[in-house]
Amino acid sequence: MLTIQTPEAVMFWVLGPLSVIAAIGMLVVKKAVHSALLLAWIMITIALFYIAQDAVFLGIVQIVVYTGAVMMLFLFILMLVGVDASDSLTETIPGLRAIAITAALGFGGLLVSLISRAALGRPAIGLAEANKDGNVQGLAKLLFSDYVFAFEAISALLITAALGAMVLAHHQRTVARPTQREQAIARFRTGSLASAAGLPNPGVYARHNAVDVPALLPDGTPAPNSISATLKARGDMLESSQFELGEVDNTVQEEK
Amino acid sequence: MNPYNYLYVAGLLFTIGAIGVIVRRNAIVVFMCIELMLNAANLTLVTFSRINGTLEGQVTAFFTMVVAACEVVVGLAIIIAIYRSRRSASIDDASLLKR
Amino acid sequence: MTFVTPVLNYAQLAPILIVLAGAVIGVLIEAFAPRAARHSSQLFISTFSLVTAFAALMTVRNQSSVDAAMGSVAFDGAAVLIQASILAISFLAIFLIADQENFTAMAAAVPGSEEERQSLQKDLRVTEVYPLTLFAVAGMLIFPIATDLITLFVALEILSLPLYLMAGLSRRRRLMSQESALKYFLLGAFSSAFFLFGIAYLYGYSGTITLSGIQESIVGGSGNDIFLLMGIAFLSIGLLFKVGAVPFHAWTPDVYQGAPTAITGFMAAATKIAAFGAILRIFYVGFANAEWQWKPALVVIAIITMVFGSVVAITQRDVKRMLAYSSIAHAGFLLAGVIALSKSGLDSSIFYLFAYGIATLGAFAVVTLVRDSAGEVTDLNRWSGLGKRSPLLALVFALYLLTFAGIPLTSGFIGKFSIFSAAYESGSTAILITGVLASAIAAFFYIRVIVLMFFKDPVEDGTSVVIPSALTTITIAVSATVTILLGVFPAPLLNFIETTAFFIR
Amino acid sequence: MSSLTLLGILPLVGALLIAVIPAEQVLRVKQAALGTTILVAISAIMMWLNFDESNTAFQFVQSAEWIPSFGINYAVGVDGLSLVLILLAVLLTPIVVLAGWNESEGGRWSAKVFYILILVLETMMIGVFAATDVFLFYVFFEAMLIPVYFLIGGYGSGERAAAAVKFLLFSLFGGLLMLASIIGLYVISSKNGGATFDITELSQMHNYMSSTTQNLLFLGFFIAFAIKAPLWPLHTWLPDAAASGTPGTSVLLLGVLDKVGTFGMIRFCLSLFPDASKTFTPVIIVLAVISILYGAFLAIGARDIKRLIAYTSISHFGFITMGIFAMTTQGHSGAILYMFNHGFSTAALFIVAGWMIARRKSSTIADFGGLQRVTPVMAWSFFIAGMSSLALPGLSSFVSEFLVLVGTFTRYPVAAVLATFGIVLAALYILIPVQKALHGPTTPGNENLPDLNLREKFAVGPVLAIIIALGFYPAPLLNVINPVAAQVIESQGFTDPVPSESAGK
Amino acid sequence: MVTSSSLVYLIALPLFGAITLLLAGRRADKWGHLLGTAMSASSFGVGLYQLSQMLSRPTEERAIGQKLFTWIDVASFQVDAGLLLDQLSICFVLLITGVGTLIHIYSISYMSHDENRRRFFAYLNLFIAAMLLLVLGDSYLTLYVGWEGVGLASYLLIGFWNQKPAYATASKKAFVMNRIGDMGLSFAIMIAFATLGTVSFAGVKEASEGASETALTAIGIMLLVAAAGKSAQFPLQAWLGDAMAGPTPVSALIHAATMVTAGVYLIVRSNFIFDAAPTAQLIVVIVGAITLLFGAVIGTAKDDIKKALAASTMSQIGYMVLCAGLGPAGYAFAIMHLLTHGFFKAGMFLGAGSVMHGMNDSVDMRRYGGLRKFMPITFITFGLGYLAIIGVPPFAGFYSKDLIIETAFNAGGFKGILLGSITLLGAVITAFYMTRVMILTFTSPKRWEEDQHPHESPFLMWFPMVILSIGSVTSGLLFYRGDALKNWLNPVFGDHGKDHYEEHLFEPIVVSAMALTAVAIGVGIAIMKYQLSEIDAVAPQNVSIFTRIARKDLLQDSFNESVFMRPGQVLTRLLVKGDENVVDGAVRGIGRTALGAGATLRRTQSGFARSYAALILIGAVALIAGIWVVTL
Repeated sequence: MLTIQTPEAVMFWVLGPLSVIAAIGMLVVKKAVHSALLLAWIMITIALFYIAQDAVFLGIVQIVVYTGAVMMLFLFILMLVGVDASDSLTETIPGLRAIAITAALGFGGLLVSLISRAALGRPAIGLAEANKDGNVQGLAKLLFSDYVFAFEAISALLITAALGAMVLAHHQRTVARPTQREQAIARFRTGSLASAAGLPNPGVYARHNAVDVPALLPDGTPAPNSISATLKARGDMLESSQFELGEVDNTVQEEK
Repeated sequence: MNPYNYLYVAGLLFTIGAIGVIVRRNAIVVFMCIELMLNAANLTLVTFSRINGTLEGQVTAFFTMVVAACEVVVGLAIIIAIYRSRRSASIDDASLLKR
Repeated sequence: MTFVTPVLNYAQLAPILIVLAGAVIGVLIEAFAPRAARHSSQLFISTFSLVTAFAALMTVRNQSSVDAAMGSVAFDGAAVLIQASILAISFLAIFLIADQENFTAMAAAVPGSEEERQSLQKDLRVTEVYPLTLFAVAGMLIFPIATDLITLFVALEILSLPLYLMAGLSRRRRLMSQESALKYFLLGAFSSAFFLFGIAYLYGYSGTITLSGIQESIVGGSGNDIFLLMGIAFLSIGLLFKVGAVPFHAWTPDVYQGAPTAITGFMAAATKIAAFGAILRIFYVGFANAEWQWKPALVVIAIITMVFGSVVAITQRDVKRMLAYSSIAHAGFLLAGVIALSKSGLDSSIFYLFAYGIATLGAFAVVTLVRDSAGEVTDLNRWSGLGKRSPLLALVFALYLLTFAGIPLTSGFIGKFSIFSAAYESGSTAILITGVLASAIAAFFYIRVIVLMFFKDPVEDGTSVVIPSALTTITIAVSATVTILLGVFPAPLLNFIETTAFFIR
Repeated sequence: MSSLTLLGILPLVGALLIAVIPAEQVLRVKQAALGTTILVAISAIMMWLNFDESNTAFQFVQSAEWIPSFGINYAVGVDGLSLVLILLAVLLTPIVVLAGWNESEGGRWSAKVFYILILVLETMMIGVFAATDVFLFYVFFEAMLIPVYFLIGGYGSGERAAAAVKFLLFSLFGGLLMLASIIGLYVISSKNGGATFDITELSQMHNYMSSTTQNLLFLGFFIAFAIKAPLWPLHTWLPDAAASGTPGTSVLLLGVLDKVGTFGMIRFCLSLFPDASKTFTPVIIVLAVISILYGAFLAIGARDIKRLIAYTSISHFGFITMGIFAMTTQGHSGAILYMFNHGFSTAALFIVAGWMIARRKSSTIADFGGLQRVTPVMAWSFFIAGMSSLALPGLSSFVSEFLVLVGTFTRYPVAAVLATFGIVLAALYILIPVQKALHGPTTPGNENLPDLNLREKFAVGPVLAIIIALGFYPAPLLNVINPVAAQVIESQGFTDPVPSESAGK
Repeated sequence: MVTSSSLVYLIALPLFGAITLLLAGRRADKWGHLLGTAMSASSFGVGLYQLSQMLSRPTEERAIGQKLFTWIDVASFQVDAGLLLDQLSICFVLLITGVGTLIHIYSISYMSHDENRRRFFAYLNLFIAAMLLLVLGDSYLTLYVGWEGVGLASYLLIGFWNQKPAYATASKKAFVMNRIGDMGLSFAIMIAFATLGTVSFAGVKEASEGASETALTAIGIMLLVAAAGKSAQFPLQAWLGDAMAGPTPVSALIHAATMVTAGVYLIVRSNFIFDAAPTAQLIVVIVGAITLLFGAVIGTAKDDIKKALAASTMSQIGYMVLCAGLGPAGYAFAIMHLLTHGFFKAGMFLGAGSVMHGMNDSVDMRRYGGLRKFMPITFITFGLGYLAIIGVPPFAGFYSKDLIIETAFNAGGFKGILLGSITLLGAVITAFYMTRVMILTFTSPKRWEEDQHPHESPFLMWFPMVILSIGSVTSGLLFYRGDALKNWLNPVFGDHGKDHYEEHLFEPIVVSAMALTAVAIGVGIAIMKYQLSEIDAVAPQNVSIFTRIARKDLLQDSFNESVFMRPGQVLTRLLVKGDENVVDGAVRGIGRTALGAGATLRRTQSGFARSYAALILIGAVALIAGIWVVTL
């Protein structure tokens, strides 16, 4: 027979509402990265629920794999796409908002109502018996005997995922990478000699987070081409004029 | 407390995830909402595992995590590919195919 | 607690394993073989593994067991038939896929970029589609024989993920192709979340995740059926999504249109077989005793699907979209076989699936041949006068359309006849009547295309029919032949199905 | 193999023969087509001579398993009814070939294709009348749409594509409804003594149906046949199709194909669903009367000569339908004989009208005028055909029309009286075009139209001869028809009404 | 019944002529007319032979039959292609072939300038064959074949010069109105079969004895409709005037002597039905009476010589119908008048043709005058016919008409007086308009243009006229003497044929006196009005409304047009429009609805993945809502 101790109930009543609120938060925050963080929080909550429900192994995996790996992947991608980019939350498809709200209320309401009316006709058992040799051992037994076929088959899924990522992301070189020598020759052959020495580095005379601030040229004017093209494209370049020196102090201070 | 309470939470999370898919435009957020739904399903599984006193639910949840991880890889790869073509991660922009 | 060493029946799993092995070898080829050798060796490996798998399947065709993989899969007559269908169609599909004109040279290149241009110029090839296809085939092979929900879910993902990827690999109209991949992926993941949610409730209801366990719970269950019904409902959403039943169909037209045509053909034909194979097994083996609960809903869905698919197809101007809506309508017809819940329903469904799959593949193969300088021409208006340009091809396409419309002497007619009789036999008069009316509506647009091809004059806009490669020719020829043969002499196959098809419990 | 099967295959052999003749050798193609059709006609006449008139069972039967899973057989055989219609089909075909010697020239495709289509159609026509297996019948019923569709759409005039589509859609719609009914029958038969499609066995199935079921199944068949036949208000496809097809196509369409409708009413509606037939008889009689008068009025109002002939056919089909459902021996025999006679009189009208149109390059009646003086033979041919159409005594249609009227009168006097008004309208709809086209001053532009050449005389001569001969001596056909008519009436549980005034004696 | 195998030759000979001439085409132009005449003449010869055979047999064996083959045999509906030659039909056979042959001869000359003379003879032969079939058929259905056959021949001959649109229209009108009558015959046959179970004359006769009056009345009325159509009786009379469009020999043969009297034949042949159906008989009488006056009135107003004669025909047939409607008493007299009328009216038509022949085909009597001197033979033969028709003794018409008037008076009671008066009035008008024709054509001053050269017709034309005039002089007396015709025909009418002179309202001599007085009045008025006063060469327009109405054929065409034709045309147009817009429109509407539904549903495919997801969610909500409901 399953009895639930008070600590768990307390935990549930604290974390449960929090997770739901966090989930709702996911829908209403503008920045994707905030959504991601809220999701990470929900996942941790759920991990705690797992652990509370005698699914220790899953709880840990949830934190390690999900929160640790999957969410990090999400964050990576968010970074790539633009971490500061924020969504407009105004609905552009007419009627969809209404449908969404109705569906949400309907779905959620019906779901809750149905769960409340559901009866299994047997008492909740609890995992004490199943976990008596240890949760991990129990899982392992199932995993490597009864569900070994699925377990093996899932390797195909993993290969597919890797292969897919390769297909979509791998840039096959269409032209041989120019050697340094070739690059040097090219620099001199084409363009002005001004660029022959290579592009200026960002962050020279850094008074700010270096990467997104254009370098200042010796005459004090900013050099926009010192910023990575990606940042430019993303609009993450700071206005460089604010770093322009109004007047270059040419006086050389004597070292004392 | 009744273990069913976890089911309510899971149901609500699932609902919210589903709504998120509909209301959010950023493909990555949409995808995260789907992850939320999967998590809600997992929570349901684990809860039922406890109610039923068998570990199959947990095993299923475990498989789900692996599958979800693979899905994330593929999904994000696709999203990135789209993003590079369009310089946009909004799924509303990807609406050439219609009618 | 003792650990029982798992015993697998490798003979019965051999088809799956061979295909998976082929896929893995394909991946290794990608990794190690020189670029020039990849295409031919991939093609060889793919066809070889499919043929071998088929042969392996045939050696065990009379066996049946539930213990092939520790109860995870059931191997029985229906499994043999469905797997054989999938393998046969995949084999033909590989030939289409081999025509690399369909695929982008480099998926990672930004559409319209210099890199893409160069990659095209260098005639690079995405030979990864072969292993991806084989992975998908493996998933499809597992999906209809899975008897526990975990394997089912895993198989669903194995078959889906490669398809998501391949949908984005079209050579032309890359933006559309990528868009279709995105839509397919997001909606697919969305629906698989429902699927998983359904699994959770079914597990909750019965305490097991095997179909037979669920069936036992239904028979001997106490309490009420709410969790069961929720489980069935959510699980069905995932399954119906895959087959494109209304209202879970919306991805179909977009993805069919955007994906490379060879992939569309593969996906339309093989996925439908696999998914319906799974649906049949789940509903026949798992939920049979709850039929009074799920049947009405499925009837409604089937009716809406037939009508919706047919009605909307009328207004389509793009041949691939039209075929997509037609496939939606056919999903509705096929649901009639599920609803029948009888031996004849099973037999007719399998026949229908095979006949439809073959014809669909053929139809998309024809689509790949109608091109202009910018690639395939799918705008129907530009198909006008095709009968003049290329009578044979137009005739073959007309044959496919007629079989979709269910004209006698084509396989589609036998399929429709058998599946509707099965449905009516089990008392679904509504299905019969709607099915017939929907067929009438559907006939309208099939005929419109025939009119366009034969009775309209060609527009001189550079649309032409390319000389098909030998492989594509084989695909088209085989599918056309099979379509006619099954229409005129269906008896051997029908007999074979009748004596073979059953579900082991 | 029975001689019937051989007869059916013969045209196909001819079609194959033509297929190997190079398309440029048009004359050779035509000769081959003519030779084949004449050979078929002779074979059919030989069969007629060997036909045992006293035997009401099917003769020349052959039965072979086709799709045993569904109890479907390749089963053919003829009784008086089918023999008459097969004769009609095979006699008209060579005439059509000969009369429309140059018809194939304005088409989209070569003459070769035209004649292949005609020959394939001939096979289908023989098959549809010879089939004693309902499923086989349906297969022919639907499959024959395809050649006609291409004949109209490919070789017709005016809005031919649209007309072809309209024709096909109407027919398909009806066919699908019939399919639903066939499925219903099949299921009922499989639940009651084993699945079968044998017409004789199926005719016992009505004992196992509720009256609602029987009514619904009857309607499925009947609507299909009413579209074919065509009965008001399902007739609107006919004028378009007939006006757009080549004259030869229209002859086969109106003369033979539409007879499938009335043939089916007798063969299927009556014998399979006797009770439902009784239930619906009043409605059908009303529709038939409406058709008679409606068709006649529209013919009077027609400006296009081909449309006019089409409308007259609607009127005549009204007579046939009325005769069938009058449920008297006279009505029945008359209706069957009418099918044959209408075939020939309409053929004559259409053939001659076709020549007139070909010469004048217009099908508007008003464009002709005074042809009797310019082209007397052609005018006379048209006139005699017209007289046959208005059922002038002494010409073949009279016997059948009068039998129908008299047969109907004994049971449904009001309907017969109303229908008789049709004969006055018939005088109008024939004499108006006769006056406008043949009489009156010669319209400018018509002075130099050539009269019929020898080939054309040879084409129309036999038709007119048959029309006149059968008018005076219908016994050869009536002897064949009477037994089957009597048998149908008897099997329906009807006896002819006894003369009211001599009942006491 | 005695059977004979030679009856068929009566029909076969002219039919052979017709078919040969039609099939041979222009090749037969040279000898076609000869063949046609020969065929008709040989048929007449066969007829004479049959008559001699008949005379050689005892009375009860005079009727002979021939079964050619079984024509239609469907269960109880059995019709043989059988012929029946009895005392009644032999009269017709001889009339048809005899007069027919004369008219063939006449036509050789009359049509000699027409390039299609061969075709004309083919039609004439066709007519003879059909007409013979009509009177020889031994059942209503075989009669029907001849019935429509003569209609066809009539149509062809009226429209012989159909290059003139008016003539083509006239032929069509004749055919269509005849068809209305044919419809009546169809009904009659159908009723006969439904009620009596047979359609042969013998069978119906036998069955009619026990049949109810209702059934027989229905059959009788329908037969009357048929007769009215064929014999141009009210209300189906309108076609006859227009039928004069045909060549004059046609008018003489078909529209005077033979075909138009087929209605009388039908009624007389069906005596067994009418005898048992008094109501039907009464209607027959009424129709006859109306037509009698109707035709007569029209006759007074016509300036076209052929139309005047046509009106007269109509009126005279009215007499016959009236008489036939009087039952057994009248049948023989109706036939007698029919035969005598056949002679004199055919003769007069041929005379009219002769006049036209001499007057450049002009038919306007107001443009005639004084032709007596130029065409003496025509004048004399026409005049003899004239005397016969108005009923001057001892010419044929006197006897036949007198007997009809007498029979009418003898019908009994008020009915008899009324009918007698009508027939007398008819006699007055007949005398008037026929005198008018005579005066206008022959005896009044000439009114034709100077470039006309009236001349006598050639021998081939006047010879038949002479023969016919002999007939119109002598036939009456021949038939009347000793009730020769009546006794001859009586076996046909069975028991009813006995003497019916029991009650005489007037003595025969009184009736004759009254009739002669009537004639005198009519002739007198005509002479006063036309012989003794100036005649306008153009019909005066300032005439009374009655004259105008009479000239317009008593508005028969206007009536038909406004009551049948125009509504019919409107109905046709409405139906054509309706078919296009309503019936076909409904079909197209279904198509449009499907397309519209498709276009609407298509919008759900908005292209936005989110809305697709929403769709899935809606489906999910619907499903669990369903669960929620069913598990309540």
